[in-house]
Order: sequence, then C-alpha cells, then structure tokens
Amino acid sequence: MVNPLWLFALSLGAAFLLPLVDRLGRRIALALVHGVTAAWLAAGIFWLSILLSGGEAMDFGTAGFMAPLAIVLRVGLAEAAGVTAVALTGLLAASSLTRSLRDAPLGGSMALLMVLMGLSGIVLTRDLFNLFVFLEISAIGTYGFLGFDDRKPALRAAFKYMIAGGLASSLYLIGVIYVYRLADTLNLDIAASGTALSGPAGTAAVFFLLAALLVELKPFPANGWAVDAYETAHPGVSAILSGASATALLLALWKILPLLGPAHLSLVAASGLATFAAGNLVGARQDRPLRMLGYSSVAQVGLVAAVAALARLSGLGDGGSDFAAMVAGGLLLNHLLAKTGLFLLAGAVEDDRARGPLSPLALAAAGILSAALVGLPPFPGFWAKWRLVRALADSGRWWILALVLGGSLLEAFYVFRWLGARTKGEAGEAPVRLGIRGAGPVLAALLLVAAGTLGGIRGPVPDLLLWAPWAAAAVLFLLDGIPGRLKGILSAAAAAAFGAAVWGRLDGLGQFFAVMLLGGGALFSIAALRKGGARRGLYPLLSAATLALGAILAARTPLEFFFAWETMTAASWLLVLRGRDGRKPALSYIVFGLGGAFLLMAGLAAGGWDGGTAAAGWPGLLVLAGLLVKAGALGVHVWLPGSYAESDDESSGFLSAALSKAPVFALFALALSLGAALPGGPWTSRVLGWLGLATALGGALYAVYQEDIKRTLAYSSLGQIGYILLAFAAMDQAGWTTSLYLALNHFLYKSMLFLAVAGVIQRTGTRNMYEMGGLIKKMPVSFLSVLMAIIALSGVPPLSGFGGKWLLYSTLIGKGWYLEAAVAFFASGVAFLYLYRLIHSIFLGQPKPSQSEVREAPAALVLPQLLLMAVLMAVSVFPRLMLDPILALVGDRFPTTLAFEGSRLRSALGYWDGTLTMVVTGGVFALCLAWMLANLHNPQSVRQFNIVFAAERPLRPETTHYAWRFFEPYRKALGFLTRERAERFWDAFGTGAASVGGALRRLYTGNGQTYALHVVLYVAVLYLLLGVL
Amino acid sequence: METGILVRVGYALVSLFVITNYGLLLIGSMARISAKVQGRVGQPVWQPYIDIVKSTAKRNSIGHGVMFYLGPVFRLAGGVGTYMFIPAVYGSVLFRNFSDSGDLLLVMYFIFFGQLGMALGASEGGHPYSAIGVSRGLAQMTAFEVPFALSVIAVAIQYRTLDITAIVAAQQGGFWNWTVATNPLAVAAALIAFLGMSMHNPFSIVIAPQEIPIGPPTEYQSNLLGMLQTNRAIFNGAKLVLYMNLYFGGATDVVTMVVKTFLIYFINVFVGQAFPRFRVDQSIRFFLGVPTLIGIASVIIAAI
Amino acid sequence: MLVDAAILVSGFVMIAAGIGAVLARSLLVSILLSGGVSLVASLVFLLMGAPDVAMTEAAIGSGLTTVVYLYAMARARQPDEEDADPLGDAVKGGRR
Amino acid sequence: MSILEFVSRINPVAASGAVLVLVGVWGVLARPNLFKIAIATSVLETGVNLVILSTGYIRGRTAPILDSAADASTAAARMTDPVPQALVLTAIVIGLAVTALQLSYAVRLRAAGGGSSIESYGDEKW
Amino acid sequence: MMRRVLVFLAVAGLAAALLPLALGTGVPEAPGALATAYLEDAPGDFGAANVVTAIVVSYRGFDTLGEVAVLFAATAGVGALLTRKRLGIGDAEPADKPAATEILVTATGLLTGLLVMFGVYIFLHGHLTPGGGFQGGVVIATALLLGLLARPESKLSHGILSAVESLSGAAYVGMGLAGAFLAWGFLDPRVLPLGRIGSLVSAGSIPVIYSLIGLKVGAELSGILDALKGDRE
Repeated sequence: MVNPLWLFALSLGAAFLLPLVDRLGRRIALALVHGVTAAWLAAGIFWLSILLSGGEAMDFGTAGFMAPLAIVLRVGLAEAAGVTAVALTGLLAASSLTRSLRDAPLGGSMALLMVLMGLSGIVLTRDLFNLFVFLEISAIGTYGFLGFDDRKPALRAAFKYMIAGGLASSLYLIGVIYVYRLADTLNLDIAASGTALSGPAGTAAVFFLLAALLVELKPFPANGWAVDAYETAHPGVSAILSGASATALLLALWKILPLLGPAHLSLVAASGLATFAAGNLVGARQDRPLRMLGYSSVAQVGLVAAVAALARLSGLGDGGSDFAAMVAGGLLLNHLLAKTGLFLLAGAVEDDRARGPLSPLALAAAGILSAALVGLPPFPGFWAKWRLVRALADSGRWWILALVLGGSLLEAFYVFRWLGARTKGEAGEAPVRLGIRGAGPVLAALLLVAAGTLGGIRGPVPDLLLWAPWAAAAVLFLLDGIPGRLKGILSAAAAAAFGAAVWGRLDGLGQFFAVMLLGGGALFSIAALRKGGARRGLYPLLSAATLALGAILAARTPLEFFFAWETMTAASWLLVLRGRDGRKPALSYIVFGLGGAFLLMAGLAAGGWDGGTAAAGWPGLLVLAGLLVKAGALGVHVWLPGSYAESDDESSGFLSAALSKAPVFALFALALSLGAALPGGPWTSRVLGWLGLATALGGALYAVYQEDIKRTLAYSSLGQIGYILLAFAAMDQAGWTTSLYLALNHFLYKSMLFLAVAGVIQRTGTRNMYEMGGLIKKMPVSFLSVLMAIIALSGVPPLSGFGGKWLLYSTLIGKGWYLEAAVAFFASGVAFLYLYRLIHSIFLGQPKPSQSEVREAPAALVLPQLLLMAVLMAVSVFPRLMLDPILALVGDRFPTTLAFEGSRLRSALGYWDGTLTMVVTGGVFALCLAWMLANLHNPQSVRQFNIVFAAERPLRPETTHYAWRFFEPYRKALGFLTRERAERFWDAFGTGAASVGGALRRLYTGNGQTYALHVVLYVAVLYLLLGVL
Repeated sequence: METGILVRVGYALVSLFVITNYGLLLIGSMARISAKVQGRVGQPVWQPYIDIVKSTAKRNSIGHGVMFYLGPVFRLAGGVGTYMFIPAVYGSVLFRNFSDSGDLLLVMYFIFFGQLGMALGASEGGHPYSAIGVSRGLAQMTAFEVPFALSVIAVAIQYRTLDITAIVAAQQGGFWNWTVATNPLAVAAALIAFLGMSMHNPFSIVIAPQEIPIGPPTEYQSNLLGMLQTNRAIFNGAKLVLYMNLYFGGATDVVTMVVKTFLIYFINVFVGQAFPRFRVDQSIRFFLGVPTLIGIASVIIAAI
Repeated sequence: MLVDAAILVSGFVMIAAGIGAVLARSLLVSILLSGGVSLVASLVFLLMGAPDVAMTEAAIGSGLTTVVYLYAMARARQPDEEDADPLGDAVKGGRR
Repeated sequence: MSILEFVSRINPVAASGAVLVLVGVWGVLARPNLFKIAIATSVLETGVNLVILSTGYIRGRTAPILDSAADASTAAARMTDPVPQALVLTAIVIGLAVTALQLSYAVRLRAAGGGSSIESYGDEKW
Repeated sequence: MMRRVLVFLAVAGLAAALLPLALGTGVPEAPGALATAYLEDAPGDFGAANVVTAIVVSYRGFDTLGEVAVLFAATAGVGALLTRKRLGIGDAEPADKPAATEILVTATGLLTGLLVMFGVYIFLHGHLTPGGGFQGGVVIATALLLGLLARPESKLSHGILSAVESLSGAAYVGMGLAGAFLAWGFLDPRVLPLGRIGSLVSAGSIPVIYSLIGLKVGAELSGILDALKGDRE
C-alpha cells in the first residue's frame, strides 16, 4: 500500500513550491494542483482496490514510532473511500474552478490544495490532536477559498463562517485536552479501548469533541453561516464544501463514534434528524437555487450523521458495521456526487444571464443529479434508503421512518421544482449550454449512474430484465438525434421484445396486465409517429416508462417491485414534465407519486408484501395507501388531472390508459399475496369500496365542468379507476371479475378516446371544446371512434361497456352494497353528461370557419383506432373472449357466482347474454334504418346556418354553438359537490409546511453574530439534553 | 322454451305491433282526457296516427349530416330494443320478446341507447336549442335515476333476483304480493322518477326548447319526425310495461297489461297537471331530496 | 502554594483585562488589553514550568498579534470608536 | 473539607482559563464590531490555551528540559507534563493564523465599503 | 433585550458545560504514562534536551508540519485578499507614510540586524533551551517589521521572501522524506547523528528542521504584515 505520508509530502511540497512554480505560468501551477489531486485520487482508488480485494487496513506511524508516542495514520476501507471522494470532488470541481483560479491571485490555488489535503488528513489520521490540525488546515483553506475570487457576498459569508469556525475549534480543543487528561492518550483507538472516558468528566470531555464536530457538520439551527457560504461562494467552492468537506467531517464523526456513549449517540441522532427535517422545510421555501442546495446539503449531512449514530446506538439493521457502512456510506456517496454535480451545474446555469431551457446534455445531467439526490432508482441513495427504511421499520422506529420519508419528500419537492423551472427555461431564450463547465456535472452524473447500477446489479437486483427500462432510456437518449419516427418504432419494438422476454415468467395476472401495460406502451409509441421531427426526450421516456411497467409485473421481491415502481414514477414524471405547460402538473405528479411511493416503501419495508402476519396488519395498509395515491383515489387525486392534461397527447393516453393500471395490478397482487384478502380485515374492504365509489362519482362530476378535452378525459379516467377500485374492494368472484373486466375495457376505450383527441388537438390546435364544433364531417373516423368509445364507457348496450355495468351492479347488489349500487348508478349517469358534451362540442353542432381546413387525423392515430374499434366490436359480440380468461384468472379463490351457459353469463341475481343483445340490437337497428331509408324522400343537405332559429338567420357559429359552460344548471344544482376540497386541503397542507419553513427560516437572519449565538445555544441545549438523557 | 329463431322474430314483431298501436292509442286518449279535464274538446284519439302518417308522407326532407339521419334510427331502435328486452306478459311465449338477452339491468341501460343517439342526431342539426335541451335532459336524468335505481335495488333485494320474469313470478297470487303492497316506498320513489323520465310536468323544462319550435328534435321533420313520434309510443309503452312488471304484479294476459299500464300512465298525467314546472337545477335538487330519501328507506325496508 | 496564589492573582488580572477588552469602547484599548491578557498568560505559563509556551505566547500572542491588529485597524481606516461607522460606506477615500 | 482544601483542589489555571473562554464567547456574541469580534476571539483562544496547559500543571515541577546536570532517568520525577505544552505551541500559531485571516477579511470588507458592524453584512439570509 | 437574554443563556449554558469539567478534574499529581514515556525516552530516542521540542519536531512532528501548513495557508489567504488592487490602492500611492527621524532609521537598522541574529539563535537552540522555530521566526519578522516602520517607503522584496518561504518549506518536507528514507519514518530526525545531549550539534536533524521552520515562519509572518501594510500586488 502506498504510504499516505508520501501524498501529504507531495501536497505540502507542491503547495510550498507553488509560488515559485507560478512564476513559470499559472497554467503550470494549476496543472500541478490538479496533478496532486489526481495523485490523491489514484492513491485512493489503489487503496480501495486493495482493500476491496481482501487487503487488511494498515497503520502508518510518523517519526519512526507508532501509536501512543507518535501520530498514526490509518488506511482502511472507509478512509480509502473518503480520500477517493475528497479527491474526486476536487477534480470534479476543477472544471468549474479552473478559469476563476487562473484569474485570481495564487492564494486561491493554494487554498484549494490546502483544503483538499486538510480534508484527506481528517479522513486518515487516528490522532485526536492531529485531527484538530487538519480541521484547521481545511478550515483556513476554506476561509481563504471562500473569498478567493473576491465576490462581495462571499466575503461577507466568509467572515460569518470564520466566527462559527473559531467557536467550533475552541470547543474541540477543550474536548481534546480533557480526553488526554483523562485517558492519557491522544490516540483514538487507545482512548476508545479504555474505560477512562466513561465517567461524568469523560462524558463531558467527549461531549466537547462531539459538539465541535457536530457544529462543523452544520446542524440545525446552528448552520446559517454555512448556508450563506454555500449560496454565495463560487459554485466550485460550494461543491467542495458540500461534497468533500461534508464527507471528511462525517468520517471524522464516524471515527469518534467509539468514544461516544449512548447519550452522545442519541444527541447525534436527534440533532441529525432535526437538521434533516428543518433543512428540508426551510429548503422548500427557497427560490434561490444555490441556497436551496445549501439547505439540502445540511439536511442530507444531518441524515447521514443520524443514521451512523442510530446504527451504532442500538444495532439498527443487522447491527453490524456493514449496515452503517452501506447505508450511511451509500447516502453519503449519493449526496457527495449529486450535490457536487448540482452545485457545479447550478452555478453554471444560474450564473448565466441566460434564462432559456437547458441543452439536452445539461438536462440529462440535471435530471440524473436531481433524481439521485432525491433517492430515485437506480442511484446509490435509492439502495441505501431502502435498507434504511427497512431497518427502521424492523426496529419499530416509525417516527424516524416518517421523518425520513417526509423530509425526502420535501426535498423532492423543491429540487424538482427547481429542475422543472430550469428544464423549461423562459420562452424565447436561447438554450443554455454548459461547455467545459459541464464536465464536472456530467461526470458526477455518470459516476452516479455507474455506482448505482453496479450497486444494484451486483447487489439486491441482479435480474437484468428489470434494468431494461434504464437501458432503453439510455439507448434511445443516445440515439436521440435520429428521426423521431424511427425511434418510435424502436420504442414499440422494445415494448414488444420486453413483453416476449417476460411473458414466460409472468403468472396469469401478470400476463393479463402485460397486455394492457406493454401493449399500451407500444400502442402509444406508434401513435407518437403522428408527428415527425426528433421529438427529443419523448421516446426514451415513453419506452422507459413502458418497460418499467413491464418490470413491475416481472418483479419477484418487494425491493424489485419498488425499484420498478419508482422507475416508472420517475419516467412518467418526466413525460409529464415534457408537456408544454407541464411544469406545475409535473411537480404535483412527482410529489404525489413519491408520496405514494414512500408510503408503499414504508409498507413494503415493514413486510407488507410478504404475505406474513405483518402484511395483514397495517404494513399492508400502508402499501394499500401508497397504491391508492398512485391510483388517484379521491382526496389524493389532485395530481392527476393536470398531469394527464398537460403532457404530450400520446403521453396522456399512455398515462391514462396503460399506466393507471399499474396500481390496479399491484392491488391484485397485494390481495393475492394475502390469499385473496385485504390487509386490515373487512372494514378495509368497506372503506376501500366507498373510496372507490367517491372517486367514481367525483371523477365524473369534475369531468362535467371541464372546458378542456384532456381534463375531461383525465377526470373521466379518475372516475373509471374509481369503479375498478369499488369492484375490487368487493373481494369476491364477481367483484374481481368486474374489476379486471373494467380495467381492460377502460384500457380499450380510453385509448381510443385519447388517440382520437390527440388527432383533434393536433388538427385544431386547441384543447378547449368550445372552440371546436362540427368536426364530424372533417374527421369521421375519429368521430366514430369517439362514438363507440363513449357508448362503451357509458355502459350502454350493446357494446362491451354494458358488461362492466352489469357485472358491477350484480356484484354490488349480490354483495349487499345497496347504497353503493345506487351511488354508482348516479355516478354512471353523470358520466353521460360529460361524454355527450365531449362528442357534441367537438364533432357536432356548428363547425367553426377557422377549422374549415381541418383534415382527418394522421394515419398513426387512425390505424390504431381502427384496430381498437375492431377489438371493441369483437369483445362486445363475444364477451367470452374477454371474460373467459378473466374468470379463469379469478379462478376458484372465492365461492363461484358467475358462470357462462353458452353465451349467457349468469350471476346469482340475473343473467346477461352479450351476443344475443348484440344480435337483437343490431336487428332492431337494421329494421329502423331500413324504415328510415325507405321513407327518406328527396333528402337535401342544407347549408350550415340553415336552421330554424326563431325567425332569424344566425351568421356566426359562436352564437349557435352552445358549448361553453355547457352544464351550468347542473353546476347550480350540484356544484357544491365539486368544490375543490382536496386541492384546498393539500394547498393548506402545503401552506402549513411552507409557513413552518418560513418560520424556521426566520432564524437565518444573515447576521453572523446571531449565527454564532445559534452555535453556542445549540451547544448549550445539547449539553442540557445530554444531562437529561 | 327452445323456439326457432325465425318464429321468435315473428313473435317479436307481433308483440311490437301490439305495443306500437297500444302506445299510440294511449297517447291519443291521454291527450283527450287531459283536454276534458281542462274543459277543452281536445284532439281525436287517433291523432298520433295521423301525425305519423303525415310526417312520413312528406315529400321533402332536409338533413345536416349522417348522424342527423342516424339519430332517429338510434332513437327508434332504442325504444324498440327496450321493449324487446322486457317480457311484456308473464308466461306468454308470444310476448316474451327477447328478454333472455339480459335482466333488468340490461333494460335500464338500454333505455339510454335511444336517448344517446337522439341527442347526437339532434346535435348535428347545429341548433343551439338541441344542445340546450339535451344538456337539461341529461342533467335531469342523472337526478331521477337515483330514486329509480334505489327503488330497483329495493325490488332486487326483495325478490333476490334481477330477472324481470322472476320478479313478476314472485308477485303472482294477488294484490298483496305486488311490490306496491309489499314495499310501497319503492313504488313511490319509482313513480316520482317516472315523472322525470317521461318529462311530464313538473319536469318538462327539458322539452321547453322544444316548445319554441320543437326541442332537441328542433331540426327534425318529415320521415325522421315520424320515427320519433313512433318511438314515443313504443318507448312509453315499454316503460309502462316495465313498471307494471316491477311494481304492479305484471300481467298474465294482454288485457290486464293494458289496464294496468293505462292506470299507471293516468296517475302520472294526473299528477303532472297539478304542478308547475321546475327549473332544471330545482328538479335535480328535488330528485336528490325527498324521492332519494324515500328510495333509501325502501332499500332499508327491503334489506331488513 | 505560592505559585498557585500567583497564578490566581494573574488569573483575576487576565479576567479583568479580558472583560475590559470586551467592554472597552475604544478599539485601541481593547487591543492593548487583549495583548495584556496574553502577556499575563505568558507569565502564568512561565510559572507553570512551560518556558517554551511562555515565549511563544509572549512573542505571538501579545506581540505579533497586537501588531497585526494595529496594522489591520490602520488599513481598514477603522475609527477607534467601536460604534463609529456601523453601516459602512464612510470609507470612500480614493475608492470607486 | 476546609475551604483551603477545596481551593487547593481547584486547578487555578483551568479556572482562569475557563472564565476567560466564557468572557471571549460573551464578547463574540455581544459586540457587533468586526474588530471586536476578532479581539474577543483572541481572548477566547488565550483562555483555551490556558485550559490546555492547565492539564499539564503539576505543582512543584520544572520545565521539561534536561540540563547537563540531570540525566534522563530522574527527569520524569521532576518535570511537568510536556504534551500539553507541545499542543499549546501548535494552538497558538494556528490562532495567530486565524486571527490574521479574520482581520484581513475585516479589512477587505471595510475596503469594499462595508460597515464596521457585523449587522451590516446580512444581505444573505433566509 | 431578547438578544441579551439569549446571549446570557448561551454563555451560562456553556459555563454549565465547561466549569464542572475545568474545575472538577483538579490538578494532576504526576504526569501520566504517556508524558512519562516522553520524558524518559525523548533524550534517548532523539538526543534532544528539550523534551517539548522533541515532541513538537519529532514525535508529533506531523502536527507541526500541519501547523506550518496552516500558517502558510493563512498567509496565502491574506495575500490573496489584500492585494493593492482589491484594496483599491493606486499604483503610485505609497501605502503609509509616517515620518521617521534619522536617528530612528539608524537605530532600527542596527536593531534589525541584532534581532535577526537573536531569532536565528533562538531557533538554532530550540532543542536545548526554551524556544524554537516559531519563536525565532516571530523575532525575525519583528526585526523586519521594525525595518518597515523605520523606512516606510522601502518594500520588502517579495521575491526573496517568497523564495525563502517556498524553499524552506520544501526543505522541511524534504527533511521529512529524508527521515522516511534514511531513518525509520517520516520526519524522523535520526538522519543525522544524535550527538551528545545538550550540545548544539545534537538531536539529529531537529535543529535543521527547527531552523527551516524559523525561516519559513519568519518569512510568512513578514508576508502577512507586508500584505496588511498594503504592499501586495
């Protein structure tokens, strides 16, 4: 192993000689600086490779002596990783720093060298006083570094930073000397091995050490000085502070953990968690990106510290240090790379006057970094968080679990809010390109991808099939330059290929849903061919989301499931964000998506999926709740309409028709894992039923009042999912059959509707129904498609939709859910309102002159619709095509009440013969048609305005196309039902959180002295707590 | 039971013929009775026949598009179909119609078939009144469906079936077995709903635009109007038969059927004459108020 | 014990000087008092048998540090009165 | 336990050092002048140095320097603890470095037109 | 008012934490095992009479190297912060110009020389007597300061200062490496013969290292004063 002392000699030698080297030219000096950092990196990687392949940790003494007499450095796995991380951050930041360092006095470059060396020293040393020296080296380096490019805000911040730093180092010294006094050594290992520190004096001495390190870790509320620095310093400096510095300090904390007693550890945990919560609360109030990242930094560091302390405190997880290393280390690695990258990126893009959107590469980097920060798969934070949550759940620490997940959600909220804003940029501005400054962020992103992927594949998710979404996204992203239509075909092919690959390993339920989920993906990939051009981003995301849906079906373990689930959430969120006005809806989509996912995660982690006793209890209920959020049950549906409406038209269709079935699948899978039962007992079923019903009614009522077609369809989807939930909740053969039948039907007709509507919007350029009219003549196929779809959707015989209604009411009445049945009847009546309006306002009534040039939709939309119409007719004439597989699927888990007699389906209460109904209706219709035609004398088509209009001739279609606020009387009567209570509730919830954050952030007065006061008060309070604990 | 398909079609046509004539006469006579009540002479009983013949015989017709033509077809098919799915006379092979296609639920939903088609056809006419009428009609429909559905549910609970034939069968054996005797609340709810369904007063605001010239079917005339008028008779008859089956013990022969349905219809018209019109929002709130409560009560009674 | 007493007396002197340094309105007085604290501390160090430290404290703590303060005061054009010029921009001479 | 005994148990260096630390902290927190903060920090550091050295204070012992008269074998019995001394040496120099840098910032801030009170540097907040 | 209360509470809290520790640990009766080991072994190990020096330069020499690095970083920081450009001092404008009398100039000239020699003496004897590189360095810096005061128009030669600083620092590191390669570890002074305890040429390379430290510290402190004076480009 390389002796680390060589590296210190190298760093110091280079630093001391730098003024001389600088005389040869600044470039050479900078090359030397970066070269030294690279040497550290090489050494770190070298150590890592040795230690990971089974090498032992090694101690290196100085002056020819070892531990008690001399200072000892240790190279173990954690140290090697720490050194690597520090050097890596230094090199990543170089891309952004180099130019500034070139223009500033040499002191900047020296400071960089010193900071990095100091941090490495903190990581390596085993001597408490030597640790102090290295803390001071890095501190002084940081002080100098903060102001090196002479920006005034940074100068101000640096002064504040120094005050707090001075207090911390004084505390540390006091601690060190009393440790020496009591334990008679400065060496960590010797100090930890004895009992000299276990008395009250020892506790107090260790407390001072700990307090100093905690203050250096920027705990809430004693971190204003740090946040100010993060905000104002050169982004490269902030990156190093947030990444490298935090890593080194956390390792220092980790080192002194053996000295700490349980009370100390509790303090660390409490302080860390409080910091995590408060940092994220305040961060959510930030609109300045760098400061926001600063708050996020302190929050993350708090979490890692808390995890490390908890792991030691009571053997969280399996109790081994392996757990702490994996979780805290994983979180730290994730934080390090993501935050470094984000600081560099934000510095680059926020620095510019340019307010335009980001270039694709920058966008990809920003997306990866943000997603990693939030802990989305497949990044290291995801794996770490999973293990953490699992361990917390195992040990019953629900409050901590809730806090961790809640904080993460807040973080997701503000990070993605920023990302959304940056993605879109301001209209009309040139795209922001990163140039050389992009090297750091892009590299950080790539490292995150590599680390996460390797960690996942070699760890908990070795199944390569589950990685297909990411592979597809990556490949299509790299191919993003090729013509869009080619990519669309590739995307559809990927869905088909994936389907073929997983088909064999899916059970019946999986195969049933695979048809919808993967088929839907392929269908809408094809539909996307309607437009040429590159359509950047669409296909990679569509393909990733589709394959992620497939992966959800194919997952075997809870973690695999959750992995695929979050992949799906992330990909679909970006699809929403891609929409023209997708920013706000995408934010609410991801926040609710992740909120649901976190509930799911908590439940899964607590064993909510294992079919054990836990699953039947409230871990299972948590899973259920998470799925309901994603399904958009009333109350947590607020994310749904906006995101369905604002995403690209094919994406909306995909979301509504296909993706919305993922939670349905999961519900069935959950119930099946419990032996066809719901967690929590019979009441769950009852409550879920009513919830589904409320969703059905609410969705329909909301849909009635929309002016925007896609919103109408979005709410309609909501309502339909409500019926699916309702039927599912019945938990008997008829109910499940109904639920699956409705799901498949919904897929069929909602696909048709979205395809048709996509064509309409593409041709007319508007989504407002009242701005259309009379399109039946221009777009007959689309009209027919919509007509069939709404007949099916409304449940009017003879199309297959009636089967759904018949099954539903048979289930409900058979089950004894009479009131539910009545409300369902009302809800399905309400559906007529919006459906009629949909077809009337768009296709019937008076055509608009401005739309006289409108043509039928492109073939890419029409052909799938024709196909779907054929399928719909087939299953309407022969319901057994659909119902036989479903009945087989549901099997004999429940007492059998449904059975076919020939073409007649018989329930406990009645019967329905779809084929005969179709024949009779067809016959009657033919008869009537024949009569009509036979008596049609001399029919003449009249001009547009040739109507009987109260003795007037209208001149403008606007006066005769009654379409705007179509159901006003209805609103008058029942509008009170559709007041946006859920929206208001969540708004109030958000406002509440925001005002807490707002109150907390009042602590950050900007006064350096107040910050110092916070530091001292923090220490005092901590000491009092120590006494209490 | 197994009858040749051609024979069944033949029976169905006979049944249809009967109900058509009966429906027309019913409308005619009811108009006559109304007139008498109001002290007018009124139209002849066979006036509906005259209207249809006149319309159908018109030499010219104008159209606004395919859907415009298809609207009345849908409408008439809806009316005929609804009737076809109801067994009109209990135990009669002739009047069994195609009731083996589905149970009560099929009938309830098939009612919408014609209304939907009509609405679409009327809409294509491009007249704003059509749309207004439809919007009002649909809005009101959602409301009166609630007491009706509750009442149907009560019936289903009571007889443990949704099969109309079985429901009728269960009511055989005298007045005290009829639903109207066993669960009068269900019948009350259903009858109030019927007022809305038939768009009689006080729930006739829906067809108010029609009165200016003539409502959702504003643009219709000639043959197309004739079909609508025909449908009115058949559809009315179908609904009355359905009510009779559900609440009034059904009928074992045609005469009973005629008497019972006449009386049911008479009640409605009578009530209709006594009340002023509701606005749409008023009628919605009305239906969701007391009738719904009655319906819920009926369900509770049935369930206990 | 004599040493202890001397140390205690020095301790009181230092504390008094320290409080004085914090309270004094004149920065110059403050600086000198703080230097005085260091000087007395170096005396204490000497009494404790730490001549190395005493030398260092005397040279750096009370000597050089004081000089640095004085230079910095001059360079910053900081008025001697502590409360003077609290919000800045009074130092404009010759600057943009 | 007599008062004398009690007093004799108290480490006089540590006591004065600790009080000086508190005085320094109080100064840092209470005086808004930039230079005053630096001065208070210096007082604080001196206090810390006293506290450090106090742990090496052994009554009646001499400095840990061998003279030609004494040999190493008896040294340990006569001399005080050298370790805190070594540490304090380092701490003093570091303290100087920090003070110098802090003062430079004060000078730089003033040169940029800032005030002499730290309250005038609160632009970054919330 | 609120603020004063909080400050009081904060200081009181800190006092609650600090005072029991400071007062409760009392006065040690004898050095601990580690201190005893140093006292007993240092002369034998390194041949240094001053045990503190032995610890500072050898046993814990790595700390001292770090300490030098701290001072170096601070100097660099001060130098970067307080350039003439950043301080807004024009090119022609001299920094400060207090009047100096002829006598003072002559006297300080003499004194400067003496002080420099004294400084050198201190760090050369660091292993024997109290004092060492740092103290000597301060004395040297003081000497240069006096020179500055006497002749304000004179400027220190940055080139020379910087070269001295760089080279002595590099040489220090070099001595450390020499210890590693020629003796038993990094900064091991036993690369030179240990000599007789108490003589000037003894204690291996300790005097060399301390001298280098002295030069470096002297140069750095002068650099700080120089920068505060406003003479940095």
